[in-house]
Amino acid sequence: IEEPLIFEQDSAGRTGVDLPDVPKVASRLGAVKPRAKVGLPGLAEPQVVRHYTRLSQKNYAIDSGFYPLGSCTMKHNPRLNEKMARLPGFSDVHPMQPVSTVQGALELMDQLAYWLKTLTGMAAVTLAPAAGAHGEMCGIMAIRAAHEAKGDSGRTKILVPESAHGTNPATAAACGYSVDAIPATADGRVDLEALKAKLGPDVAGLMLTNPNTCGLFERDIVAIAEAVHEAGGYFYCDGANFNAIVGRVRPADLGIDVMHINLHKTFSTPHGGGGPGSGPVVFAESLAPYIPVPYVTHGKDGFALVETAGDGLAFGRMKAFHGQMGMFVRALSYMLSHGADGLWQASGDAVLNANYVMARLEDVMTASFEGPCMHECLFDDRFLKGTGVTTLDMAKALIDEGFHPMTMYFPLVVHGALLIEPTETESKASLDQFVDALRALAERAKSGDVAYFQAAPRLTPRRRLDETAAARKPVLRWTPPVVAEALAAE
Amino acid sequence: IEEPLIFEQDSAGRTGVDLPDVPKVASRLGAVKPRAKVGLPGLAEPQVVRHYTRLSQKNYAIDSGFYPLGSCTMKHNPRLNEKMARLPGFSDVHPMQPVSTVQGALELMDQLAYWLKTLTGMAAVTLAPAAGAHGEMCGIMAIRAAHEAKGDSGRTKILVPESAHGTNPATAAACGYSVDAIPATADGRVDLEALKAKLGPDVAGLMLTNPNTCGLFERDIVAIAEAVHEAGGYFYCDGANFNAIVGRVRPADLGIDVMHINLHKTFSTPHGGGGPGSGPVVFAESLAPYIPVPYVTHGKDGFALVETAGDGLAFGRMKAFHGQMGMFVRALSYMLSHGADGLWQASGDAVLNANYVMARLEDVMTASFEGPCMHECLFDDRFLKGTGVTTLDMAKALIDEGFHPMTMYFPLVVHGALLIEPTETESKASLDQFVDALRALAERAKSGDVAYFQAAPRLTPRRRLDETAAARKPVLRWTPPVVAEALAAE
Amino acid sequence: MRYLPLTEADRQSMLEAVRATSVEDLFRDVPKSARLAGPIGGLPNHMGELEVERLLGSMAARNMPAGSVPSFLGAGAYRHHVPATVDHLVQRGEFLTAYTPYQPEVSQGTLQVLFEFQTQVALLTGMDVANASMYDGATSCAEAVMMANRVTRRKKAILSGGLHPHYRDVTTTDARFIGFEAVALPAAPTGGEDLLALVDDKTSCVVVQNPDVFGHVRDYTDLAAACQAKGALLIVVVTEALSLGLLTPPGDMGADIVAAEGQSFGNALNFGGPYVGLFAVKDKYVRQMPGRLCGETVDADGRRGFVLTLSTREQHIRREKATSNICTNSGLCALAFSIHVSLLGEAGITQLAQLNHAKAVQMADKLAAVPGVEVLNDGFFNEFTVKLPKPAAAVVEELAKRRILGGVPVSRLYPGEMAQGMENLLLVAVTETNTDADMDAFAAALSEVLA
Amino acid sequence: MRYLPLTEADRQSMLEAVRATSVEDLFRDVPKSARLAGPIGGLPNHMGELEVERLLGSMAARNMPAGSVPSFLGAGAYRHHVPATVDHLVQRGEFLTAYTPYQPEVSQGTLQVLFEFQTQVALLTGMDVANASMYDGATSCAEAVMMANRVTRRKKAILSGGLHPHYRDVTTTDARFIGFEAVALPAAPTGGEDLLALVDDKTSCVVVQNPDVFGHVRDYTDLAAACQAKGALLIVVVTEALSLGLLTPPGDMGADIVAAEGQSFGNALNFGGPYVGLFAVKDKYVRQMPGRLCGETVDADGRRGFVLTLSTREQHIRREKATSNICTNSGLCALAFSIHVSLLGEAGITQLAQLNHAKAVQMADKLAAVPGVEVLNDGFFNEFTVKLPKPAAAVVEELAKRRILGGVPVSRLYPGEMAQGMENLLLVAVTETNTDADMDAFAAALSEVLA
Repeated sequence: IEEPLIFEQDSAGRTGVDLPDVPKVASRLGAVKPRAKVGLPGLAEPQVVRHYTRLSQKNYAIDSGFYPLGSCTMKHNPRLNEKMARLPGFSDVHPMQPVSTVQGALELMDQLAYWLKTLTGMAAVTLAPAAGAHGEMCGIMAIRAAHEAKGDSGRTKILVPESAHGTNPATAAACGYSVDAIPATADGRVDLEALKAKLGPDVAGLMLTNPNTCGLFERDIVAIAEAVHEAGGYFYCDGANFNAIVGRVRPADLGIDVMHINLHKTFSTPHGGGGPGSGPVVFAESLAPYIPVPYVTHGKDGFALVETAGDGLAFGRMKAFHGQMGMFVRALSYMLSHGADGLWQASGDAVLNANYVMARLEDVMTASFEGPCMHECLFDDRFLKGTGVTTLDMAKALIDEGFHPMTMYFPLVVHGALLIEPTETESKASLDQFVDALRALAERAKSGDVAYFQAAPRLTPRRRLDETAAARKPVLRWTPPVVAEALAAE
Repeated sequence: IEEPLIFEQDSAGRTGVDLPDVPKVASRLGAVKPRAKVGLPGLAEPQVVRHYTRLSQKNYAIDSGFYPLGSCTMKHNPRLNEKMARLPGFSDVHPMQPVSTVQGALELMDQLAYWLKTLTGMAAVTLAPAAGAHGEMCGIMAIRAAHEAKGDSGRTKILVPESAHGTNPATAAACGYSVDAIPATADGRVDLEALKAKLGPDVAGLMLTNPNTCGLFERDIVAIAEAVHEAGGYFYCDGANFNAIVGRVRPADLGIDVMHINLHKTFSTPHGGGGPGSGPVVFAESLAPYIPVPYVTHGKDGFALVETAGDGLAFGRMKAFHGQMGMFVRALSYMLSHGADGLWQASGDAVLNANYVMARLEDVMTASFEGPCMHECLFDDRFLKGTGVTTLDMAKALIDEGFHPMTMYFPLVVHGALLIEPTETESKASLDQFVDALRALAERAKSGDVAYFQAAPRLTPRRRLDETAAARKPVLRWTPPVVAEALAAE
Repeated sequence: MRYLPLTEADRQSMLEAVRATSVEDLFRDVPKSARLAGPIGGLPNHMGELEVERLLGSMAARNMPAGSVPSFLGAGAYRHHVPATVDHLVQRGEFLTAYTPYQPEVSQGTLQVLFEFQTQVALLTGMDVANASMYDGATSCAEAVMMANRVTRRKKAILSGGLHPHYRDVTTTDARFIGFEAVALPAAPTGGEDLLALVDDKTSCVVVQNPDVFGHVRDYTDLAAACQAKGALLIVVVTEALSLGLLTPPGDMGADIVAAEGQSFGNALNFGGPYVGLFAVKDKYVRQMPGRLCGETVDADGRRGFVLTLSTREQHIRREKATSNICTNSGLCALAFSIHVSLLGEAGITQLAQLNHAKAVQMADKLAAVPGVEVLNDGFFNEFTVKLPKPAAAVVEELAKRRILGGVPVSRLYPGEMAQGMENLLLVAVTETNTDADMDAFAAALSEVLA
Repeated sequence: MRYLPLTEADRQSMLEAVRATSVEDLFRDVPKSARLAGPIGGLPNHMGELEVERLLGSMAARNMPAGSVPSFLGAGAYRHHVPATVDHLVQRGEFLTAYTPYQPEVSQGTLQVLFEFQTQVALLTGMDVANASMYDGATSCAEAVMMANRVTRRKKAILSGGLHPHYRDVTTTDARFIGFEAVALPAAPTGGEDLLALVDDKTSCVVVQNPDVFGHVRDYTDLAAACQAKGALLIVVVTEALSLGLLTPPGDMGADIVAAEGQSFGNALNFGGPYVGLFAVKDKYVRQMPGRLCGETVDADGRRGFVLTLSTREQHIRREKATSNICTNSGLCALAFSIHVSLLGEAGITQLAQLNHAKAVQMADKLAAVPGVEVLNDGFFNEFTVKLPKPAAAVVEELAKRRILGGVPVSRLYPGEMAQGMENLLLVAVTETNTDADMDAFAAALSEVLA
């Protein structure tokens, strides 16, 4: 059965809530008149429940199967974390309550900050950023603030490797920097010599992902850090891949100055179909003074909140209120559940799982670089050469086998990339099932059955969707049929 | 992807919980040794979440679509009720806490009792029975107790109409009564004259469902009650179909002495794939003294619990503790949400929906009796005559249209029954969709496309299952492969 | 009304379709005298969610949640920690709002769960097969007796004095109305009853409990053999299912039927219900077993699938000849049980059971150190009986005033005269949810109350 | 570890398959000096669920939940009643544990939700189109300004003194680092600012709020026309989305961009986040809009379906040329918003908005009756400003001791010198969750504190 839009289920006057009668008082709206109509549809509660239940059934999710999206860390989302975030002491607290009434909330933020600093070896942390890209913005702002504080205004450039997440150049550009790309070496790492050649007094810093988006650890990272520092720049690390090393390697020990952490990747707060995320940023001593407000301090009467930048080096707000508190609770719940021993094991298993998938596939697919890989493994489309089957086709065919596709066509440094991140919460049986399916598809592709791939997926609520048509004449909202007809007639 | 049994996902030593270390103390188990092994499989939490999520996706449910099961009242299950039942003040209270610490729980039971008595017009209620059939048992016990108290030991028979739910004769028989069936008239009601002919000093009582299982109101019910009473018997009403009249007709006003109420039908506590139910029983003055313990009273220090039958007319426990408290909370939440005005509207809409379905189908299917029906409408298989398609085939074909089948082959008084209960929580659009699907199937059956029906369902996780084989050599549990092989070799 | 999707316009058009002038007109078969003219009197009108939450919330607030204070209550209902995963999965609409799986093609989820549940129960109890659950442990016990009556064609049950008195009551209630004999021995707080002496050629079964209601752990191996030699069945009741993670299971002792309460796994205290009765038997008795059963089979394409089976025992087919009148099980509670047991697994259940036992040993030592308090048990699992120097009911009230739920007084279970000689006895249960601080607080408060 | 499915045996066999001697061996590319030898120091080892619940539960217990006391806090975050259905559906694993819907064939659920969300936001704001959500209202506001800069190719934004100071801060932070001018007017508790006078040919936009941070309801129709005449855009900020159920929407006033906070629908207070930013524009600006967009299309069989679209604006395609660096939205919060709005529907949202307003009127009258208290607003929706005879921050602390959360002192929003002259001002918000008893308790306590 097809599920219509809520707007197509409308009946006038129907509602899914019951409210008390409105007290009879003279309205006091001032200059503005009450609006005549919003135009929302009326549904009863049973219809609403069924609508969203049915829609949910059209989604693939971690709960329903393996989700090997590279660079996304789609690991298990424990329900304990959801339960903790819903404790009224966390969920039903207003951000502007007197601080005397929210000491537990501030303690939680302080604890989370302690864990993040300890795990990264860093000196300071801000919890404010709402997502990874927001964290990047925060980090680059701090770099700019630091240069400004030193009166160093000639640094207009940020270096970014070719393999970077798209957010890296976008962030640097948004903050008014020009972006200079650094090429990769044949073994999938940053070309240290090329980097050194670009370093100079015009470089504000380097944005690097480590482990990088090829799933490899940047072997020269300490030398890279030294070179950047020597040139007077700062070293920003994109922490999206922190899951590979969390609890085993402290980014501070690699010479990193600033790094964001995706709580929704490494620390398992749910992705939720696209958010909300949470992107705390950790800072080495070098950048520690340059953080946004608000932040928590230990005052004489317990915890206190610094809510204004004042005359210090801290800078202003990045969002309303104090950060993604709901995500902080979930992340700390995850951290406490794992502990030091559990995180050690988790990153180890994440890396082992990725290497296992790589090892089991390398004879039928083409691994882009030699291992060991870290938490994800990268293939390119050389194995499909001459078959007429594309990376996209492989991915869509995988859907019919019951799996979510891996990340496709990223990173850009290899052709037709297939980036697979199993995470530590998949069992060996699940990996074997996935590998077997992929092997069978690779064989099938080589056998010349192009038609099969081009028609995939077959078993989904929808088959391949026309994305070009969607972008050419965008339909971004429902329009009442009469209006829609009138528009069409125009 | 097929979902294996948990036993097939076992890995030794793996677990889905983390527990603190066991304090080192000398064990004090007495005469018994610790067991060596249970034999349970080891799964990690992510696997367990995925297992049950995937299994759930193989179920049809009210939340996913229309569930027109006759006599089952598959109405919307509000989430508010689930939330209320999980308030720690209800869910985390031990049944044997001092009554001074559970006054709110007793108050809730008292309030629920008040609503049930008010809605039925009855004098007393017991909340103890765990389900409808358990309530029937309770009612028949009360009837036996009442006759015993009067020293009337000659009443060995219970009269039960042919159309009764199977539980009715089973209950009467379980309580040591012989069961005498009463035939139906051509218009689907109890044959009053036949009933009168069977009444006599050997009849302990009558068990009748009203509205009856043909979806019809027993027009002669007052005369029936009078006749039963005149003969010295008691009138038990099966309350499974109370949804048709709740808030509009009080069973006491019909002459009924005792009736059970399915909280999981009329008052929307969830069916949960087969339970738990809750079957409170209401009693007229005539039987009010004959109730089981425990029950709530108003004591001088608030509410009190009577937990022992003592020397009175009350009789002993029917289950451990005080009844299905979790269901009481949900039912009262439902009642408060509806109120007197909402229940009036709900039973009206339930009846209107059923009549609408009947009206829209009667030209293509064969309604068994003339309307108006109450909350459900009954068809028989005359419209399939000569098509080779059976009631079962129709039901299975309906599954492929996205609907749960109606109740089939019940009641027994018509041939190849199809009993449809839409409930009040379905929209007109949903009924229209269902009716259209059924009309199309009826046309298709008449067009001679038997093969289509016999192969249905096609779109389900499993196609038709071999129930005969299952019963012939029952396999009721998983057995480890080595054991299973050994058994097969025998 | 938020739950009712029909609008006034819908109603009007539908009334036309059914050729009625009003909804009231559709009720014309109801005798006029019994038809209310409008919404029933004596009840309030509908309330919004917020108002319902306020009203029920205020009732909930007048209870003392066991988890909000140190709590040591057992006696057939145990406060264990239930992982968050359990309730999350139980609330999925596909489980919560499905009916009994009579249409197997669209119910494979519920059916596979039941098949797995049956296997888990069989493994835990050490029996061959189990059914898909009963209302609770007490009704499970009564049904076991009736089943023994059917199997042996005898009509006398011997109930041990160690059997939980509620279970005894439910069985004797059935005995009275259904017509069989139930010989209930007096409470045996220190054991020593000779059950076998009562078994004669009219005896269908002997019902014992392990650990018994006073917490004593027993070995019934010899009793089982002796009963069976006399043509009677041994029914073993278990009220704390977690004990099956540590103790020799009834099946290994030779039990014919196990009737147990499964609440300890996955289910909250809920003030006594809903709970989940477990019922397991030897293979040869399968067709005499009451309740629902799920079995394995194949579908039209030959793939493994599951169905409800052996329904010819059941009321909806057999009517007055059914093995029992039961037609629901405790589906959702069984699901919660099954998920919790799946999470625990072999390693978890063993450790959890050991943890409970070790904590109970610690608590027993702490209480034994309180002047005037005596622990009656030699062997126990996570619950034991202490003898106080004063009536236990009053002590428990005093403890409640100090915000400690200090166990179940035996007199609460044996009301009136039956409690004679047991007034000073207190049942104390300890689980993984009790911290060291809880235990110390209890011992200290008890010292204070007894001082 | 309950979350890790690999067993030691698995690890051994997998290490063989990858030809490594140990897991550590796989980390050989990490400089040896940076490799920890074992679990990191300074952190505890893993805890079970029960222990985590205890620890976090004790932190939660050190806060005062707004719902546990009479609470009148607003200032950009509002405590509304969220129907139980909302959270139930949001927690379904298929929504909760899905990624951004980049694979539309297996994400039609999330995509249809976003399409419906966009439509709801467009309807509520009175705008042509909306995106699939932003981080929160404040970042939405800043992005609106940057979008106006792109559209007009100008670089100066005028921020009204009625704009929420957090929104102003976020915008000025961006201005500092990203490089544009943001002229922020001083706080205007009684209005009266002349925004238009500041608009020149460098001005990209004027940012106003409705109701403004002091609760005043404004009509910006004339301002919109005047701005547009000068080539600048009018951005209207809304921090209480429920007001859109009652007030003339910004779209009807001629706004070019609406940036709003959607927390009021479906989302708990959560101590400030996560919330959901709303972002709606006129049709002609669609391709300049930041953030994710869902559009309608057809699949290979011609059936209607939904995809993310216009991604050439986005960072994952455009990299340094993207409209913004944003790559998440507030998916789950948007889902909660959408479900709540669906439940309310046209009738519900109107009544809820009226209810909020009427209660606020009642509260304003009750407070005005307290000696020394003055209500500053003529017009307001559900929040207004009162002037006390004492500094509001101290009064609020006193009220908190009496277990009343009596509003947000204006000095909390304008720290330090900025608060000058506003120390005695208090923002008071009233919603459907406030009972008559709450309101009376607040007025009585305030009388007491001020006496």
